[in-house]
Amino acid sequence: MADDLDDGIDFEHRSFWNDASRRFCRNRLAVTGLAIVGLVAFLAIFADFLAPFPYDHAYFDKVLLEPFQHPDHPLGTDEVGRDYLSRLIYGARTSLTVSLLVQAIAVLIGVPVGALSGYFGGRLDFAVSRVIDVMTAFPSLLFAILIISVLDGGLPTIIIALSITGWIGIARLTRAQFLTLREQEYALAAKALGVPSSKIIFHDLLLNALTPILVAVSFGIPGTIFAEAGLSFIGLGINDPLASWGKMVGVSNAYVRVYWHLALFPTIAIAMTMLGFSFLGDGLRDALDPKYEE
Amino acid sequence: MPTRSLLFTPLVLALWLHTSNAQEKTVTGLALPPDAAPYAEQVLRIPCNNSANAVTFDFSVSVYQPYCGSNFFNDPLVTFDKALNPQPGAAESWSVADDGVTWTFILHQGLMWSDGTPVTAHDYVATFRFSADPDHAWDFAWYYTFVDKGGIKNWDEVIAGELPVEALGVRAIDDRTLEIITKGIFPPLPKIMKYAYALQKKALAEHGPYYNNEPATAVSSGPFMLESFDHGFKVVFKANPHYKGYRPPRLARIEGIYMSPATYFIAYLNNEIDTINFNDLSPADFATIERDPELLANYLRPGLIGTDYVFFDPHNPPFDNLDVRKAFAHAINREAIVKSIYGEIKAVPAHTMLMPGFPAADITGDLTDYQRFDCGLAKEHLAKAGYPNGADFPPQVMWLRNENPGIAAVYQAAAASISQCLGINIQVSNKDNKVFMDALHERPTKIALGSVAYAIDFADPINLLGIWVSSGRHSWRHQRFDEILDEASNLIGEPARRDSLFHAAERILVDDVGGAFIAHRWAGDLWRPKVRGASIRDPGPNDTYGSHSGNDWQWGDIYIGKAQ
Amino acid sequence: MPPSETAGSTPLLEVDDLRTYFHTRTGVAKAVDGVSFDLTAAETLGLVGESGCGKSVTALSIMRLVSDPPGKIEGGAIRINGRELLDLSDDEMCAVRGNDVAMIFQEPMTSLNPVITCGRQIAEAVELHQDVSRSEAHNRAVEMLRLVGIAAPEQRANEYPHQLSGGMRQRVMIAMGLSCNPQILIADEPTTALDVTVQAQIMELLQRLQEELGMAILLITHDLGVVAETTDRAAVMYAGGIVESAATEMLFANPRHPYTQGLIRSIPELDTDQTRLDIIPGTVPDLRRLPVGCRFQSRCPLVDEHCREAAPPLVETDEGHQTACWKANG
Amino acid sequence: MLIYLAQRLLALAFVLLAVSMIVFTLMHSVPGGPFDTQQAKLPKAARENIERKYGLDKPVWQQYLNYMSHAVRFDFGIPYQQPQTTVAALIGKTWLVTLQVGIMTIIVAFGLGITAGMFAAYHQNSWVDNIVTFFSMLGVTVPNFVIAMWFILFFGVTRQWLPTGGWGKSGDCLCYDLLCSDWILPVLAYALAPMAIIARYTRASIVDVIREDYVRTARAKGLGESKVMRRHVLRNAQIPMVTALGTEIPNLITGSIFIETIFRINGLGKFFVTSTLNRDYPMIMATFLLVALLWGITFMLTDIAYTLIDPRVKLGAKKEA
Repeated sequence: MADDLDDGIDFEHRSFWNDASRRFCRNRLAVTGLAIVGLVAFLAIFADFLAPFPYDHAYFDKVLLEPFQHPDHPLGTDEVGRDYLSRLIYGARTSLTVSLLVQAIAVLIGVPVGALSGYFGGRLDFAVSRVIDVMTAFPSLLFAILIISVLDGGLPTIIIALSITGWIGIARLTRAQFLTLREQEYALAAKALGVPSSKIIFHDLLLNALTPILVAVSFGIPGTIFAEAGLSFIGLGINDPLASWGKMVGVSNAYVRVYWHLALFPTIAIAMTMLGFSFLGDGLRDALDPKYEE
Repeated sequence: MPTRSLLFTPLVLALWLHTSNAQEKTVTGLALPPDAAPYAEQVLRIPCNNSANAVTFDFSVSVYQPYCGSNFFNDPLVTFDKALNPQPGAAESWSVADDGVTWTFILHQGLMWSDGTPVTAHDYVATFRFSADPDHAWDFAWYYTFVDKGGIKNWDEVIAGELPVEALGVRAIDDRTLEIITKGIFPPLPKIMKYAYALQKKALAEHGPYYNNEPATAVSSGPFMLESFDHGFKVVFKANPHYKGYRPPRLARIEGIYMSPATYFIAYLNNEIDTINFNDLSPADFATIERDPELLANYLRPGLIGTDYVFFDPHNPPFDNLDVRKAFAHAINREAIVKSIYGEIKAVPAHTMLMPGFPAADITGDLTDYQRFDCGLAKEHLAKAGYPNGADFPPQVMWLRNENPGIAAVYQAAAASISQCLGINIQVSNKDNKVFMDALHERPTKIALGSVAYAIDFADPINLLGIWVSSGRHSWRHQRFDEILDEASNLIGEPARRDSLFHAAERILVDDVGGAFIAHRWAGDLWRPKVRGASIRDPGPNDTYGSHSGNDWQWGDIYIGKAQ
Repeated sequence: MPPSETAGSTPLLEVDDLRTYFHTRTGVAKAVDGVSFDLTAAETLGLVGESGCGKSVTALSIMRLVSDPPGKIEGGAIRINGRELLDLSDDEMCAVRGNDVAMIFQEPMTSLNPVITCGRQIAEAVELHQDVSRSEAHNRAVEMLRLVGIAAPEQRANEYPHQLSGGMRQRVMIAMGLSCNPQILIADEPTTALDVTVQAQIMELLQRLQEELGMAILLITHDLGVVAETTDRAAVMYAGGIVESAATEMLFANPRHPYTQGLIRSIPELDTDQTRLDIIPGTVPDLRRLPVGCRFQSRCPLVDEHCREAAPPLVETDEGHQTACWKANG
Repeated sequence: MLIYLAQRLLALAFVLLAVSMIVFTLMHSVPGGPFDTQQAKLPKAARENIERKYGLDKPVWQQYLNYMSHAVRFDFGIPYQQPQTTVAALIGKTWLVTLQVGIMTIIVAFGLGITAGMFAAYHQNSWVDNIVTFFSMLGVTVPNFVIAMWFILFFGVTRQWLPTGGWGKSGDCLCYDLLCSDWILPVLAYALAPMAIIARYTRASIVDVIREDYVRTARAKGLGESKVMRRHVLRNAQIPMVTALGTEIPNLITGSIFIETIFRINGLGKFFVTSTLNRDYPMIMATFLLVALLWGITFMLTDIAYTLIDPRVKLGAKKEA
């Protein structure tokens, strides 16, 4: 669209975040994504109230029921006789816990490391860059497998294993942002005025680097859900009886030819969640980047 | 159930041998049964696991990393019949001297290698020496330590490199006479000679232990020999025309087709393979078999093969408390687990270590009550241990040893049964095999609560009860148990008294809850209906059908029947 | 409203009641709404107005380069030598672009492809419209670079845009536009992004080239000073329509429309003491929600009821001077 | 150029050194050794013997130095799982298979992905765009092991149109084994996710470039749409795509553990799992080093590719993507 037309249409002057949220709300897919993510979060948080049965109670007289075969278990039961609907609902909790914690750790490590390295440069940056080089060269899945086979198969292990390589992407992104931002006029001006580095880094520059980081996180969450599902699929996931969609799909592999429901429902759950986060991520990126406005 | 005609096959066969001369003969000159397909069609297709880690066809080189279709190239000294009695294998007879430790095995006359040279006692000696050579560290070497008194004299010293291999208590008196000296008096020694396979001394010297991996250097004294081998894709065995042993093959060829165990059943349904072992059938496969009468009729169960159980670290809280262990043992709803998780085709509930049909097993039900499912009783025990209603019982993680989903479900169900009955929290963690075994062997053990299965090595109670002695794999200890087992294993000539000693030992095991027993697993194979042979089709004792892992003579017995 | 036929020669370019609308999610923006003007050979017409008044869209509409969607030429006529451009097929239109009518853009920094050499970008246009070999096209490109005053044109032809300064890039753009001897050159704010001294050089260059090559120029700008210095005639646009059009001298001497008057008053005069610019109060209306009546009503000092009820047509108020204002006729 | 290459090779050597140290330490700290068997521990003496034979009795740092001194001479040792061959030979054999899978997947994913992305970008917001978006979503929302499972179930079991697994030997092959029916399912299942990513990236960068002023300039010159696309849009759209897509390549050619396991392909990815389970130290080391090497080379090639398509980029200058 011609530049001058943009000016012609958009006269009201709003703040950046107002603009962004307005753009976000206008994007139907983004709102759908947010709704899906909200639903998953709702299931995860209120699983205790929403699930008709405990996720771990085995009914030995009702093993491997198919959907609608028994009125109490609309989605059937699993190979140990546990209500499948309840396990799906609790699976949301596992997926979100793992992915949010891993992303949180990634941000907590990656952002400061990347920011300091990008801002100060020099020897620190050299060291950080080499660490990033080395970690990038590690196949993260192979690395996680190696780590999980050493440590216990509990939820904390999965989170550690995925976090060890998870922060690299965020650190690289933040570093790149800071490399550019530190040369910007306002950063130079702040420096010239004698503003302390810590304030420049964590106040002035971080706010500007926030957008790409936010987008990276929103795409990182489904990535982590994937990774957890993959590890659980090959039997390196969380302990039973905790429910995880990835583990449910993995186990279902042995049953699927007869008991199709064991594979179908967690597949749908993973796909819908991924879809939600993808829409959300796309929407965020478009909303935070004025260039994407139509 | 087999059809009537199959039951009478041996009789028909005997009559027919005298009357017919038109029928084709096998490479060893044996006539095929009248209902057999032409010799060119005597091909059995077996599935091979393409993800298995494998290095050799030979038991004596590696037990745990065998290629598909291993042990066709040699005959063991001793084999078993369906009732698990020892039968002549490569050895036609054996005897023990008055000292009780010097055993003599006489080989069959005329045994031959496929290169035309005779099989001699020297080949067996060379194989034993190879296996004990510290440089080769055979992965089954632990076994002759494990059988304790049944171990070969100087075995541990040779393994340790303290004595030369020549000092091993195995000697060839002449070409056909093999002398084995054991560490102590061990009456069931012939039973463990099931594992005495021979490598060819000459080939071993010329080409090293992997000579059988290449058709060019492979040499066989067993019913089959290697025709071609493309690891990961296909392996072909053909009948050995020089074979002179106890199981002359009726099949002309065995083809091993590599695929993932997950797809064996599909391949079977697509008529790509002719048999599948129960270990490779998924729960969905079993569900399909149980719903299809023809498949069900051809799923043949040779016998109970092993025991699944829960074990504890009895030296540390909370499992140092016998009442806690008793509570756990009574809280496992074995009957329900067998019925709905395994399926009755796969297991029977277990209350003891020894399975029905096994020597000295508890057939009267005398020991059943010690570990009967009784949730009320379980709760009482837990309350007595200081955890009324499970309050304050520390959460536990039950370790599994890299189990497949079907068996993992069983242990998850056992954990759920305990958790639900006692109101406590047990998680189940499926561990990497080596991590599990490392922790299990650690002393003191690192596994507080674990589940594992143990399968039969040889048909003597000492095998299954021996793992519970103080020097065994579990850290449960009971002095009286050790003493009784020691006494029973030395006993010669008093089978009834020996059995009652084992019974007494097992009573201690279940009463002191060394393990909480869940189920005995059925062995089983799915065979295509056209695969025939009394060894797999005729019922043995306990109404089971045939090829236990012990009786490998089925490879000389089975054949492909005519299309009906 | 027919354009005036005062000039003796037939118009080279006729734009008649052009309407180009943008269909956005929040409504239809009438970016160009009934614009008419014409351009005769060798003439320079200035199209002047504030940002967002629709002058660039008018230019793009003539090139038929308005991005569709969301933009669409809804009606009107654009004729070059009497040939209707809006009826041409896409292929036929491609033959017109660059050949009959060329356009140069306001951002020389971004309007050149960064991964193709300057010479190649010019030669591409030559190859397209003239039956010449690749090396001939290259020679022509070098020649054009020399014509627009670039030193060492042979070397520059092999350089990439990022190796040139802003002024040089605009010269490359001009060279590209003129490489096929178009009859009409549309220059869309050609100097806005440049330094003041470079601006003057570029405008001089354009004037010189017009004299040498004799093409007509449609100069789009918001800078009345540029209009005064370089154009023969000028048309003032406001909110999608032309509000006043006259010979340049006449327009500056006797502006009729209150908007034009405001614009001229806002030019800073160096020779007076005036320190504050006279700025037209208020802002341009939302093109999606244009008021009934005159578009300028919200900012007009002379507005009355009539202005709010009916839009004033563009009518001849003096000889060769057209104004769209109820008040202009007194 | 030469200086740049030397610098990058030096950096690569550093990365390989660091990776080797970390992996070596890590794998030696994993419980269980390569010679612990299924049932019981080896007799202590036997275990010591075999560890002596493979040098595992020495301190870890000494083992490491020993390994590295051989590795720099391209001697990567003997795999414990298959002592009759060498690590180099085994990796060569298994990686060849993985490479075939990877290259087929790259051809399918890049070919279809770029085409679909171009169509979607060009017909923005049309039904073509929607279909491409839908498949992209499918590709990135359903993990490849799930897709593989359903593929096998539908095409292999229910319909029996295609083999359920294998690679190159169990299917009907055409054209000198270059196109086998058992390649279709694994390649499709494997390609779907990268294809989706590629289509999305292609679409996004083309949409970005289409809005650029110089594309308008090209049109103003009178260039037809197809020429505008070919000469101006694609060349510029390649630049961001190189970063995004370059990283897909090492992923694809080092193999998917899931795909190889599910489709019973004897490739490197599946072998890594068995190597880990068996504590096959030489194989684990070699696999990691190979993957790290491939990454390093890919980064280097990506940088060089930049200079080829974007004259603004100079080798050796800091390039942050």
